[in-house]
Amino acid sequence: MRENVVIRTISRISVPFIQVFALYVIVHGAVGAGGGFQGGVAFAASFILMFIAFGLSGVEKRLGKKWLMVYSIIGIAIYAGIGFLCLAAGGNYLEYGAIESAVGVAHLHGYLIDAVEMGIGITVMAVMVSIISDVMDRDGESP
Amino acid sequence: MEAVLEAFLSHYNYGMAIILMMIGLYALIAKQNLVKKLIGLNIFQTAIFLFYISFADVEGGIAPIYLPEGMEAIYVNPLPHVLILTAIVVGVSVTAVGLSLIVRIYEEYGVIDEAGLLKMVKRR
Amino acid sequence: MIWDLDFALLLFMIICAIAAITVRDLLHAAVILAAYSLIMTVLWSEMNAVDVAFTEAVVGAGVTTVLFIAAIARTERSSSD
Amino acid sequence: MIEHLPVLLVTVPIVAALLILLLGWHDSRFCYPLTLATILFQFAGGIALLIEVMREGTIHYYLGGWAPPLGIEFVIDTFNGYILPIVLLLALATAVYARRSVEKEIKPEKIVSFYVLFQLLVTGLVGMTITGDIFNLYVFLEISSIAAYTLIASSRKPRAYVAALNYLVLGSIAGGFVLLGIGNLYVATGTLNMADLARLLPASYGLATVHTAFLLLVIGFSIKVALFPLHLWLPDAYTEAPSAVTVLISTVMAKVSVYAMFRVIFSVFTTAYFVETVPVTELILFIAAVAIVAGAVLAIAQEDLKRMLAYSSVSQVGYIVFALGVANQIALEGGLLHILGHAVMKGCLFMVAGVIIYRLGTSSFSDLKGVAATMPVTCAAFALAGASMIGVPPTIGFASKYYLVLGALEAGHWVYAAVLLAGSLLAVGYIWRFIEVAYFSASSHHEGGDHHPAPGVREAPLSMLVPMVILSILCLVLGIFVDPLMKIVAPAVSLLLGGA
Repeated sequence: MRENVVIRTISRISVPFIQVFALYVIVHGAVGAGGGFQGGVAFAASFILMFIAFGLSGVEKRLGKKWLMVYSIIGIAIYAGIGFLCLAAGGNYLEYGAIESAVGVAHLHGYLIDAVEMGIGITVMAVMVSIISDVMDRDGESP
Repeated sequence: MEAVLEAFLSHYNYGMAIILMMIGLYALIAKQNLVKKLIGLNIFQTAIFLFYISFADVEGGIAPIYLPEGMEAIYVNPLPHVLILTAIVVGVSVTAVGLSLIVRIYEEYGVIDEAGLLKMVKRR
Repeated sequence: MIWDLDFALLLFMIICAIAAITVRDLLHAAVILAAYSLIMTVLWSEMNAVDVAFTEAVVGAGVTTVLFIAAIARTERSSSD
Repeated sequence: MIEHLPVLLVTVPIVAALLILLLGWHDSRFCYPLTLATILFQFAGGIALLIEVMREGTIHYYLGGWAPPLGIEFVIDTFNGYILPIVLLLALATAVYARRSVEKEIKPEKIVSFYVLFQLLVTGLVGMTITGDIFNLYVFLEISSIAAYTLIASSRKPRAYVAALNYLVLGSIAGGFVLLGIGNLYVATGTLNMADLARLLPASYGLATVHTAFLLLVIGFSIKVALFPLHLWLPDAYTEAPSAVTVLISTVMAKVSVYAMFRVIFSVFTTAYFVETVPVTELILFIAAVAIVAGAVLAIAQEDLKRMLAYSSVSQVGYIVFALGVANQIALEGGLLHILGHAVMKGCLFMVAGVIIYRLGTSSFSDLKGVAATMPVTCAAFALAGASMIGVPPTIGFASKYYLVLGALEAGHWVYAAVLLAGSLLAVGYIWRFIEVAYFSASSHHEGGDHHPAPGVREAPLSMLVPMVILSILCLVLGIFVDPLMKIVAPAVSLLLGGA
């Protein structure tokens, strides 16, 4: 891809904003529009912007393709782990109230929902980025 | 006349959704180009989503967002929204799988339209 | 819900859908599909489905378009029909 | 822990799939034992649930502790309690069988993702079987379908990509129809829980919305089960997929789709609706009869073993749907037996085809002459499962067809009973083709054809042989001990006919 100063500068500026916004969407999901999935995709979109601006290989070197898989596994582990914690606390799967009453902390379920959303977000981000880089990947040449 | 207008105003969403569905299905079945087929698939799916969102909508309702204490409002039905979120995820995964299959087919046969593909498959 | 706006958006969507499946250049088709998704987003936020509109904006107009463009870049751009 | 078993059956495999991904990266040898262990766990869980259901009655599990109208519910009753062990038994057999076949038919770098997707496919199907929420059914249907498309495309043969894309297009149309049908049901009743739907629907049986929903759901599932005029994706997909995948999708996936169709038609709409309100049974019977005959005739016309078996699946699906059309106790017992019987025997037959491809590299009839001399056990397994496919008396195939014919006669469908028998005769036609080629044709090895099965052609490896032989023996054993089996099938049928 040709060097393009405008695209690179603009994306260098806007990527952090997109990422902060994505985090806001994930964390704010329980009370407003958004949630783990949307935030995760928005986060992935920031990487897609980087793919387009800086080419696939440069970004992948920094991100690490293996790490993407690890991220997705961590995300699912958070989600399933909280689910299993609920089982251990004597409730049904993902019954947050069970943990809340077992630990004895009020309003814990809000944080648990946030944690689950975070897990979903991480997984979605990693999976989306790896799908995109898979489809784009063509012997180092980017579209 | 009034009644006709009334019926039209309360149902045009569904009519449009059905038209979009038909456009999508037509592309899915009649178009030769494989990428066009997937575009048709996308249109077909979004039309179904439109159908769901249309019946979730309530006259004078507001978006299902948590309001501060003490405020009252009629919410639109949030359940179809949640269902459609899931369906959108499914849709994008199907699109991704389909496109990567098309890329593989192109690498293997060098064509992405159905007639040419049929010829190439027969020849091998 | 403002019904004339609604109606106009739906008409635009149908025009976009027909255009997306008729243009010969696939890259154009992909971009028209992105426009279709964006109109869909406006329509849905106007129908009070903000969550779905959000997702459609990110997924339909963003990720799907990138996927299509990436796939078209690796295959052919022109289509016979 | 038994009360949490339903959710564990779905979540543990997903975690295991990720574990396979992680460990498989480190060393791909971990994949196989992990997959096997997980499916073994699921199988044990399925059996435990069946025993529990037979003893205690229907099990309900509320996800997240939310009661049905709000939350998603897993329900295990006698019907899916019966389907679940079948699904997992075949998945287990396929998992054992897959190892060697995968090494040969899939690129080495894709083996890890093969096992992950295999696990996801089985999990999706298990989810489809045990869920009590109709939208959840759709989600699991799509999960398993996406896994299936990718699995079909994982073959080394480039034609598999085309087959997978065809399947993807038709499968997505089917998925869209199902989604639309579910939307219509929701409009009519305001609930997605199957039991609630069955309770609330009778009030609105006259509405056009409900008829539309019924039609859309039936068409959607008909594409998924490959009922005759909608079977176009099936032959290519089954033929081009790697052998292990063919075994899995032809047995398990097809059966779960049939299960979903039965579940929606009987448990959501109830017999009263589709027999009296919208009398479609005649139409279904006619389509099923056409499917039985046309599938078998097309199967006879094929030149390739795997493709022939694929068309035979079209024919056999006709038998199961036929039971739906008759809709009386005896015929449905036959239909449910045929779900089990066809899964077992078609699994065995496709395993034979896979073994032959493993050893000879082809499954075209012209290359298989005299194959019985070098692979006696394989061909014997084929003969036994083939006999069951035809319906020779002590086998499971006989039992199911016997009940089907009895049911058709009881309902007064003389012509259709004759069609069932004709289907059996046609089955003789296609099964016999392979037997003739394998046993009674002189070996072509010396005639200088372009294919030379080197002296290396010998009996299949043990890990492929064992599941195959076990399945073929099961055809016989299940047929002999059909009476204890009926103790499970009969309550399932009464449950279906009794509504929710």
